[in-house]
Amino acid sequence: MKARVTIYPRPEVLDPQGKAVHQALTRVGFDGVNSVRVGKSFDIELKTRSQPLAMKQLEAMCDKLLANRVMEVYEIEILGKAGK
Amino acid sequence: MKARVTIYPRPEVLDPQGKAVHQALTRVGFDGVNSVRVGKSFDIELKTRSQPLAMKQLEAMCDKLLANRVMEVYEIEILGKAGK
Amino acid sequence: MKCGVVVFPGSNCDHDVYHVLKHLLNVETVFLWHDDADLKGSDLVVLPGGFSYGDYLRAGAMAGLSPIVDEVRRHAEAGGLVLGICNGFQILLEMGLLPGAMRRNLGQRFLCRDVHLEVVRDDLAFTSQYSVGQILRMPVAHAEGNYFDTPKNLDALEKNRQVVFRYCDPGGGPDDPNGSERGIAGICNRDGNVFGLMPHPERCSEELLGNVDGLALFSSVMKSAAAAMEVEA
Amino acid sequence: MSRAAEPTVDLAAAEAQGLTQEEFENLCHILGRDPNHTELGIASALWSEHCSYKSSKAYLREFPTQGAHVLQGPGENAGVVELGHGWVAVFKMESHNHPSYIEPYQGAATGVGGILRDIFTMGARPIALMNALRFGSIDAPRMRHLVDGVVRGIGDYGNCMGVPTIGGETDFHPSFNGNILVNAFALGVARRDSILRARASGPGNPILYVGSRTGRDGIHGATMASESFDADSEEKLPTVQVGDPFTEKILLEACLQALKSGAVVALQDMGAAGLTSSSFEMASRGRTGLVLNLDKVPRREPGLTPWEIMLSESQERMVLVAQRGKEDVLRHVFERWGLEVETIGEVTATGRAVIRDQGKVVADLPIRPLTDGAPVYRRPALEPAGLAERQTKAKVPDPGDPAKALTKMLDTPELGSKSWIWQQYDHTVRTNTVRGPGGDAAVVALKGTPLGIAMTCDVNPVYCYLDPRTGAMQAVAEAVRNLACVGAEPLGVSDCLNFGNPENPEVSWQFRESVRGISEACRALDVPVISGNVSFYNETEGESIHPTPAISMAGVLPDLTNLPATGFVEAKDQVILLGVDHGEHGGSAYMRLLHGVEQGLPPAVDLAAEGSLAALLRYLAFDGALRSAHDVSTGGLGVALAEACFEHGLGADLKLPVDPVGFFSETQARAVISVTPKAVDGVLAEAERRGVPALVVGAVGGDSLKLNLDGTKSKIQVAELHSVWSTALPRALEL
Ligand SMILES: Nc1ncnc2c1ncn2[C@@H]1O[C@H](COP(=O)(O)OP(=O)(O)O)[C@@H](O)[C@H]1O
Ligand SMILES: [Mg+2]
Repeated sequence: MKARVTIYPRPEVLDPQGKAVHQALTRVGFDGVNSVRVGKSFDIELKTRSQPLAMKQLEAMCDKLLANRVMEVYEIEILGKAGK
Repeated sequence: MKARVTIYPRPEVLDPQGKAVHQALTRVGFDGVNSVRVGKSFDIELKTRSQPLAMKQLEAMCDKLLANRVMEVYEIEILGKAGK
Repeated sequence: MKCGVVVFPGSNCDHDVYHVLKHLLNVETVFLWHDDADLKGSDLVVLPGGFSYGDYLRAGAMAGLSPIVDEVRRHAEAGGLVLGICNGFQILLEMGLLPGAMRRNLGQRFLCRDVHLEVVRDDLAFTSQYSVGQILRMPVAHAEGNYFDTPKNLDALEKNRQVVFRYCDPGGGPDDPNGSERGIAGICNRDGNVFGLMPHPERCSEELLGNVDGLALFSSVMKSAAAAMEVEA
Repeated sequence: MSRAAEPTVDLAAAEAQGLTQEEFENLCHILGRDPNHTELGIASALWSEHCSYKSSKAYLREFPTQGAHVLQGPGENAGVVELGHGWVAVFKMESHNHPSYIEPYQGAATGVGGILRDIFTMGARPIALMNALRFGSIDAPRMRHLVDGVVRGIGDYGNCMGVPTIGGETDFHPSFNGNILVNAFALGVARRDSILRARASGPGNPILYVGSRTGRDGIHGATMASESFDADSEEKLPTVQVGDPFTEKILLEACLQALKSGAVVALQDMGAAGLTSSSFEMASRGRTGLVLNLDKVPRREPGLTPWEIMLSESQERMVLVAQRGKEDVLRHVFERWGLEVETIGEVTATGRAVIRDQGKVVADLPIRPLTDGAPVYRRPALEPAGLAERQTKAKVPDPGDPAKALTKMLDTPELGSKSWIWQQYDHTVRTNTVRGPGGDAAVVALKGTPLGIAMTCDVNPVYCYLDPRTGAMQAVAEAVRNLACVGAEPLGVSDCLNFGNPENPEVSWQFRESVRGISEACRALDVPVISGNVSFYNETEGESIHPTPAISMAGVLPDLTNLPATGFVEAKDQVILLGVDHGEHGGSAYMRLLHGVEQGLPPAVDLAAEGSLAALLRYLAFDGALRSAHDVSTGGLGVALAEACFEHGLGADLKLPVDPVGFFSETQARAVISVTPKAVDGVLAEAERRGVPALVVGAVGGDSLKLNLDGTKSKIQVAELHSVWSTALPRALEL
């Protein structure tokens, strides 16, 4: 089972990295950008083939390690059964 | 138009972050993990409302700034017309 | 008095703190290995600076799950002294022993230079040799020192007198080298026995290095430990 | 894999791997047969310029390498000099130019990783890093990106390792537009008796593999470093080597701990040409042979061929020869640190490298004929066309108001403060940094002793372009001078020779002249060369870089009590000028940055005068008479004085024996010092006794720099000058 976990700063948290990327894009001429937020992405391959079990494991991983709940939120997406 | 760009190290490139996260997960008891790769995620809000144009702009941004083509690959996903 | 300096894989200021405690202040000091759940009877536990586990996920995140961390938590909850410097501070945040979180520096870059600090609390075991309003000079060296919490939590932090050091300019005016909310450079828990700060007092504790503003932090602890022992006796 | 699937080996295959026809024939002759594919890969890596030094070896023999302090000269992973009190310093400088141009962050990071491994393989703990960077014009394509990536890469790696980066050099010049230089220096310390040499001795001793797993990273890196860039370079890109400083940090701690067990016979890092060069070098130095079983090599991905395993340049890996029977002690140490450790072979007495994979012998090669027997070339050398023209003296325009001209010069990335760079480097970790970046030489204290260790790196590629021999001499002289400004006695040089394509006779000439210049200066100033590195093929589309023989030098201070500052310390101190000006503007920053002229002979180097000046400075520093000392180098007296004012924001009122043009002249063997009024007579007398011209030119004080240049008066606020200087680089980077 392959999954993708995406972690972003909470919307109310200032994202200086996103701001810096936005500015850099503008500087090189991409002026059609309204906003940029920068997050982390984790592609995780799990042994289990059960989707509910996978979700449960991934949530636990996020809460325990991957995300810092003080300032981050996460999304989990199951990508496919087989390690594609 | 809102889009998400996800950037990962090429599969053959060493991913020390992924390795470290995998080990840490195992250490705290998540032994059902086969592999972890760590990447970056960018949520970008564009002014344009045309999907083909958005794709073109995002590809250019990746090639020019966001991704390092020597060692990274990117994926672009259009999330929605309105800034959801 | 006995001090324990925790060594995580990737700690790199462990020897620096050890040097100050053991060689400059002549206090019994031991290293504590992250994998041993044993504080070896330490009265003061120091979580030193460095890049535990490379800080590859978030600074301090992975170290916050080491076996020794449970012992540190027990020690803290029993009122024992815990000091986290730089990466050690980040670990205390990740452990939840101190509130808040660290973002990347506002300038997005690692920053190594001297900063100035205003002493906000001088009634802690860690700060008794300083006085409120005193301005200290100390080096910082970090990429993730941009302190964050919600406005509500920050208000609570201030109300509970948990801010210990605040960044300032040499004259005491406001300054914020890394973007921290309200210029926060160091905070303690409510009971004042757990203290974390981003600047490095161990890097300014010797005349040879041209600055001894940090030494009083360590000698404060020694003094309060001595006083505590007298009370016990 | 089956042998039948291997590519055929013929001259074309050999040429594709970088061998010439003659070299290929020589190889077949040594083997008495044709090599197979794996053997060809191994031999061509060993005979690449990068590993074999085939175009430079003959010249490098000219260097003086002996000296009373030298414990280990060139030939090991790093050189070793004696510090006193039972301690030694181990240091080396190395280039990582090509990888940094392709991927600046990872290229620079892995450059730092590599040089650190060179130090701890010798049994020393790294305590300081420096880096010498040459970028192109800031406006050249990709340049801001390169600067950003290189600086972040160096910082992230060194910072994570907990080794302070305390000095370096940064320059910008269009000759590096298509080929930047990233030279990294590391210095470590050890007890005299715990130095280890990388010699595989004792047949029967097991060979251990420690550290990260092997992937396809950087295969062909050594060959790439031995070729020039051209348009199709992108096609040949190997998998980028990614640095993992966390693994290197634990590898460092584990290795140093392992060495304490006494069970380690030799340690060697896998750098360029990975397992191939590390195993061959160790066995060659030990005059032994070895057997390797590639099945045992830990891998990151399936399907690696023996050829790939032997040539992979995955980072953070070590080979270690253990004492037979003591493997378990070592295994325990490495496992405690969470590192991979595998026995992959053993030392033999055969003088051959026998490489096995899945029970089959995949390579069987004699060792010393391929290492000591590598080709040696004295390439044809020819004075560059147009040299005489280049060396013709140009007319030097009058600067007008000297203070205005000075401001303009300091407002360039070339002469502006480099603090934007070194604030991204942790320079205070380890609590030994007594003088960090920003001065002439950096100084660290050696805990437990009164000693200080000073270090600097220097070279002026423009001087070297105009006259490589003088330019190289100047680099050595300036390094000695920089050390003397903090009172340090030089102990040794590690050089990093960055040049174009040696098959080009003009480059070959530049190289030969530079080596002569270094040799001559090192002999005269009594500083042996103890380690170094050559980087050829630094050119793009046939355009060579300026010759850049970077000199790093380390020295020792007997104690740190009287360490002089770089800049003025207190009002009323007297400013003394040591040395005299000869109005030299060939290749000067004034001519280059303000007038776009790069012409004439570089400033002459008077080695005797340099020797006396340095000895005087050391004497005065030791004596406690020096409040501050700063040498006159790029930008001349003007820039040196401005920098002296910046440290504490103190001005000075000075009457100088030069006119406004001479204010920027770059005549060598000069320094600006400040002393207390009481000390002046003693200092002047000592200078006279040593034959060093000395002149009191004014006093420290106020908040502006007041100048009287042969009658021309000029004045500027130090704060105004400082704000231009301190922001010039970030502004040029458009940050
Ligand atoms: N890349 C760098 N890394 C660290 N320090 C640097 C770097 N570049 C320049 N510096 C520091 O900036 C100061 C000025 O450099 P430079 O002008 O080359 O000095 P000098 O002329 O005395 O050799 C020195 O202290 C040097 O160590
Ligand atoms: Mg100098």
